[in-house]
Amino acid sequence: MRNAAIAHNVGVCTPNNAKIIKITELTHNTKLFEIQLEDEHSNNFFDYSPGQFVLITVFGVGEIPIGLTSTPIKRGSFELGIRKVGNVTNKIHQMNVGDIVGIRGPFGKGFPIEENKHKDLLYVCGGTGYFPIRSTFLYAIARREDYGKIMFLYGDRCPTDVLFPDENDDYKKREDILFHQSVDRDDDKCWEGNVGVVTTLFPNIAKEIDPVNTVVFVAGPAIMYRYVIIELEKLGIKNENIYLSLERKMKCGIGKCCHCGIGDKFACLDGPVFSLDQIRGLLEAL
Amino acid sequence: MASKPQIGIVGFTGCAGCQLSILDLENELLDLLGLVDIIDFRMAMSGNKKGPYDILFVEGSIVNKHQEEELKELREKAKVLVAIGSCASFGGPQAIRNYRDNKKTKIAQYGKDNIDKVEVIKVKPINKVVKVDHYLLECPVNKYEFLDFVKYYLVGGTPTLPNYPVCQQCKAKGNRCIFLEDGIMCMGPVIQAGCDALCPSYGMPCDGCRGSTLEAAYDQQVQLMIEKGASVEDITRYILKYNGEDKQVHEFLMEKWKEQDKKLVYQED
Amino acid sequence: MTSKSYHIKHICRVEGHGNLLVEMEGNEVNHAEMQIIEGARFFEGIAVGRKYDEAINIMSRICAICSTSHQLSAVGALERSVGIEPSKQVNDFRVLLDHGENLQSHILHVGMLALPDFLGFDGVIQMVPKYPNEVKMVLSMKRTANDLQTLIGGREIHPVNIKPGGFGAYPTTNQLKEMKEKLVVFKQNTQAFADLLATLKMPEFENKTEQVAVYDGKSYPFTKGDHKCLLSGKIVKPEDYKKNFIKEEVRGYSSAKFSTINDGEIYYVSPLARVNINYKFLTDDAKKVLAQFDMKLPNFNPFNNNVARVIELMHCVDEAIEITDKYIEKPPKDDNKEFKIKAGTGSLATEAPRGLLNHSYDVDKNGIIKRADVITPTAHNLNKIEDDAKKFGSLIADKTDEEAELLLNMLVRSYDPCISCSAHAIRIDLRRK
Amino acid sequence: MLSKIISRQDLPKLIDALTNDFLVIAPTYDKKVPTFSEVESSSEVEFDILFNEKLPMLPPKKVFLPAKQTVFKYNLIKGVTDSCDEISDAVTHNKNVVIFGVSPCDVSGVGVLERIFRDNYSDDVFLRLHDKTTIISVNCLDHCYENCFCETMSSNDPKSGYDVMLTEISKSKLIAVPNSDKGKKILRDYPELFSQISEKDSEAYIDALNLKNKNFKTEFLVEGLASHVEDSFESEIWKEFTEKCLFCGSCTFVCPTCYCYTVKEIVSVDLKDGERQREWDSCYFPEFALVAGDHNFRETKEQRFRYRYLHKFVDLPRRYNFEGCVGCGRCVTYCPANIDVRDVLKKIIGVM
Ligand SMILES: Cc1cc2nc3c(=O)[nH]c(=O)nc-3n(C[C@H](O)[C@H](O)[C@H](O)COP(=O)(O)OP(=O)(O)OC[C@H]3O[C@@H](n4cnc5c(N)ncnc54)[C@H](O)[C@@H]3O)c2cc1C
Ligand code: SF4
Ligand code: SF4
Ligand code: SF4
Repeated sequence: MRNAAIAHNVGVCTPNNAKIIKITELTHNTKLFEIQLEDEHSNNFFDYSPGQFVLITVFGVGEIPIGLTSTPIKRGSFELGIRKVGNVTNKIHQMNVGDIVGIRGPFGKGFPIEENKHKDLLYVCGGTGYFPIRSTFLYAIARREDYGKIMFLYGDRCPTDVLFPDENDDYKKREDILFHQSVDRDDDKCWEGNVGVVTTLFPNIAKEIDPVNTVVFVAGPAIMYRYVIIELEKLGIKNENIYLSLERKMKCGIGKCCHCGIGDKFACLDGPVFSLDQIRGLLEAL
Repeated sequence: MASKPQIGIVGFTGCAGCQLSILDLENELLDLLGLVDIIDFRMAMSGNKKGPYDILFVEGSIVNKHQEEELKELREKAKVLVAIGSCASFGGPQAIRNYRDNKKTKIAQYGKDNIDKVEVIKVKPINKVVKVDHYLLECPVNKYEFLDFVKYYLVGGTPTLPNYPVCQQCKAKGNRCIFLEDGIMCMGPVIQAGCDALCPSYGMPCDGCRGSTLEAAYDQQVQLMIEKGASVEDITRYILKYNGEDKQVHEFLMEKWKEQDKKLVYQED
Repeated sequence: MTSKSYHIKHICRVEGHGNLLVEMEGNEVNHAEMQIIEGARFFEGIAVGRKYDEAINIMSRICAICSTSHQLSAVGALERSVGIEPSKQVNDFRVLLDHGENLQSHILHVGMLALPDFLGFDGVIQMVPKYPNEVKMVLSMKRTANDLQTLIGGREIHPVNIKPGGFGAYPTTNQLKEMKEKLVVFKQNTQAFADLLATLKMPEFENKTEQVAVYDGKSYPFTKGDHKCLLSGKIVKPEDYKKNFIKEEVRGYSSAKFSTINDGEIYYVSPLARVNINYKFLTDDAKKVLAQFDMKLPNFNPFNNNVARVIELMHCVDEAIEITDKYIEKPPKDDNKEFKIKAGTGSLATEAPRGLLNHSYDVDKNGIIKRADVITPTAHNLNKIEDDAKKFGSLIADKTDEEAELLLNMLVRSYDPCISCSAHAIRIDLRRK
Repeated sequence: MLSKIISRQDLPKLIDALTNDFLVIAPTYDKKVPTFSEVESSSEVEFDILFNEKLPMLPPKKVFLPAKQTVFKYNLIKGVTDSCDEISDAVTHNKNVVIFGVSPCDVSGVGVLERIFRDNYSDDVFLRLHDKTTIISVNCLDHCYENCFCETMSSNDPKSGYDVMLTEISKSKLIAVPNSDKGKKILRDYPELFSQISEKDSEAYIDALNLKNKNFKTEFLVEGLASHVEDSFESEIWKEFTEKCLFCGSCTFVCPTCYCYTVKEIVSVDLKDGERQREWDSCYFPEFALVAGDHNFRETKEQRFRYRYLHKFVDLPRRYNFEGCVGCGRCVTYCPANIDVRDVLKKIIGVM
């Protein structure tokens, strides 16, 4: 596990002032924000492991947890992909380059990517689950030679919701990556690829799976997990090699406010990424 | 900055306390006027404009057809419509009469001859007539909640109102629990906080003017009141004060409590 | 002869919904109707079946502007019904609380509702750019008055601290000391305000009718006393208010009742009536304010209510300071007593900021209310407003429509009517078997 | 020996001396409710609460984790302006704090919170206040009232978490045992109030401790509690209590070891500045685990009721090796529905 460095010059409960340096519109309701801490030292120091999250504050509105979606290999700034769903996210979407937000973190335990060198990697994600997954995926393909097969299954609700279409097209072209994509519904008949929930993509990779040597990283809406797990078990992948990122309400990010409690664990300290065998032992998890 | 949001504050049937509460924001009023344009506030000024409103605050309950029509027209002109106070949100004290036999009351009140002189329909909270976007509670409306709402609207988003019981604020203030220790019939455990436990802080029972919390435990509350010696009629009275048309109050009274208190009759429209 | 009619819909800057219809024939008004279109709420009906101690809070919802008066009247009348005698301390604090409301209501009226008329603005909000200091002073005075109500009653509107026999809690010495300081400032501002008002001219108009106010022969009473008539000198005990004295009738065009005294006589209740009847008992400084205005007593110009309000501001702040001082000296004792109650009838006549207020109840031996009756100041005055309008012809005959409407508006406003409070019920008498 | 003797009569003098140098918080009555509050002189302190064994309604957590607390201040455009350091100094008026008259169970309670707030990521807002505070505890020699079960939760004899412990060794004398540098400093700084300890005093102290040992009784065994609670995840017991509970949250607010909080943004009327406030929350409230899209991770009341026990008796013991309960009995005393944590635990263990 990479050592997460908390870059705080003010104490962990107070956010660092940070600047939005770039905004990319991804879909009608998602944007990608590139962010830099104002304090240069903290910014240089800022490091994270894929799957970790930060708490981003919109001053005057509130603070929310958002998974880091860039790769820690790239230093000097980081990226957050944010979907508009409520107060804070709506307000972030109205902000401009140069505006100041607050950043606390990175917090939590990410995906064990370094620990699983030389393994085959299978990524499964749905909706905004793409964001945290992207971080570890970018990390792995940047060190392509360290890993075996890399497989990626991505499903989203409809064609207009699809995230990073250009990046996806690049991956699809690459021979060293198996990238498959689908949408749940295609009402306007404008989608050329697969239509159906993400689990319908599994047959595409079933033959490629070496159950003993594959590690799976999953992120998406809560309902997706149940069905994905069934597929993974059909493939014979062991629970301890399946990692899921769980979402919970979070106010502090550091195991104090208790909102993210899952049985006797905290999503912010012990997660958000848990292995499936950990989760099986967790009361109240799925 | 774009032009200031246009605000209206209108009243239907009630005591006008919510409007007056807004005027009681003496320390903040001038700042507030710097942020918004109040275009319609009949209680405080002449020369009012009937919309269009960015936010329209509506006080009072609806008690006749004419008001229903007027409210519907106002809704058309308002981007955001906010119910303020118990009357607009839950019918207010006058909604007590929704739980009494209308015909009998009418005859008893006017005598048989006068019965047609005044139209009496059921007292309705405004959400029975139009779509309501937000509720600001208390009787009269909590002026700071009103101010918060305007501020949040301007900054972006809506304030999260406390959805926990008055007991939270009672404990936070270090009050003596008058329900537990003095047997005073306090409704605090089932009522939404936000008033800073006003009544219990003065040793007076919470009258429930802010309406029920999410998932209020009426069964348990009533059980405890019975253990403390309240009669069936007492309990009906404690529950039915400002909140007659609160969803959970209505459900509790008509689905559970009617078996106990046979005098409860709900006026259908 | 031209005929003209003014229909002033939704009289602004008064509370609630009312219209004034005035029909003119030449210089004469031949018909006037005060139409209260506020929805009826049947408060007397709601009170029936309630326990005497809970009704206090419910009755205050008749009208927020007089909510403290309603609570004080309700608690007093209900105490009389069940046989509770409040202590001197309780009475003192009730007066103090009531003065909080008087100060608040008067400054609100004169500063925020009437002043814009005299200075030619739509409302106080529009006055801000030109008169920022005056508006700030009015706001700070209103704040102090509200602080006083909050300190004693728990809240500016609809107090929560009043209960039969006493209060839920009393202020601490430190709180009283802080209050005293604010009241002293308030008093200085009152003087400044009186000086300002003395420079303005009230429209000239007179309608000589009977006037009624609460009277006890030894003070300038607000919270209890007998009814006294200005012209006839007649004195009526509070419990006899309906015995050959006040009568109410229902009229089709209005959801409020109209009342008369002594079989059909129009009468008037107001701050002016109080000053006319009780001026002897004003504090010295209040008498000085009275002397600043050339207002002959007894006075019959409703516009002079504004002067009466300023006089009362001074009187009430003086008394409030006196009571505060008394309890800074000798902190209030806890008075949480258990009371034995009996069945009975109780009536009280009090002075709300805008005039006489009657509450009367029958309570059974279990403390359940069997009958409730309330006559609010606005209900007392509806006939008088119509009557004034009828006599208004000469004042508006040569005015433009706009000016005439403004004057009519100002006339109604001078009564400071809370229209919803008059529409609390239509019923005359409810007796349930 | 470092311990000293102070006479009972001199306690007011000690408080007065402390008020010169510290912000002193001590037991008082606020409208008939025993409570900890800031005092300016010893005349405000109710020694009756201390020696007639009443527990203040709100535990000392209210000093470090008050019902409402500013975390930091900011400008809406420029971001953070005042960090929590500046704010905690403002709260204590740049003084150090003494809390006087903390019972042993409450010392343990503060200890629980301190560990939680120090471990993993240390919470500066809590610790800044905690670390500038000296805790003067007054020992209990017997159960203070019927709801106390501190012995059962082994919290009546804390080894740390206090700076000075005062134990009554006779009607007129107390022994003051320092337990930290801050504590030693107190004994040193007010020499006129603390006298040397005699042999007889030492003996009396040992007698007092023996008496304490004898008086306190364990009500049930806590060993293995975590597994019991975990095993009862699906049990009917939760339902039984859920049916009585009002979910008013009172138990969580009076509890010395409950610390859930939520945060709120407070913005000034001119919309220029704001601050983040921490406010007590309770896992009993329906929106506690609610997220955008109306998904509630603890949907039923039963789940919420159970979670509090899971957290106190499973999570905390596993994570830190202590229970999230010190047996002070406040939640029993202040529950309007008369739910007794001991009954819940006994039923789970199967001894009731
Ligand atoms: C570890 C983690 C990583 C996340 N990563 C991303 C991401 O990369 N991209 C993305 O778009 N979203 C992500 N989310 C979800 C995101 O936090 C919520 O969408 C966001 O909190 C909604 O806030 P709001 O104020 O706009 O919504 P509102 O509905 O107004 O929410 C009010 C408050 O509730 C809480 N809340 C609501 N929903 C959630 C939620 N799902 N999780 C936690 N707290 C919540 C927050 O405190 C929020 O301020 C992540 C959540 C977690 C826990
Ligand atoms: S007094 Fe009422 S609101 Fe306060 S804690 Fe007790 S029950 Fe709850
Ligand atoms: S305590 Fe109850 S009745 Fe009193 S103001 Fe609060 S919610 Fe209303
Ligand atoms: S759970 Fe109850 S007994 Fe235990 S520490 Fe908390 S309040 Fe005290």
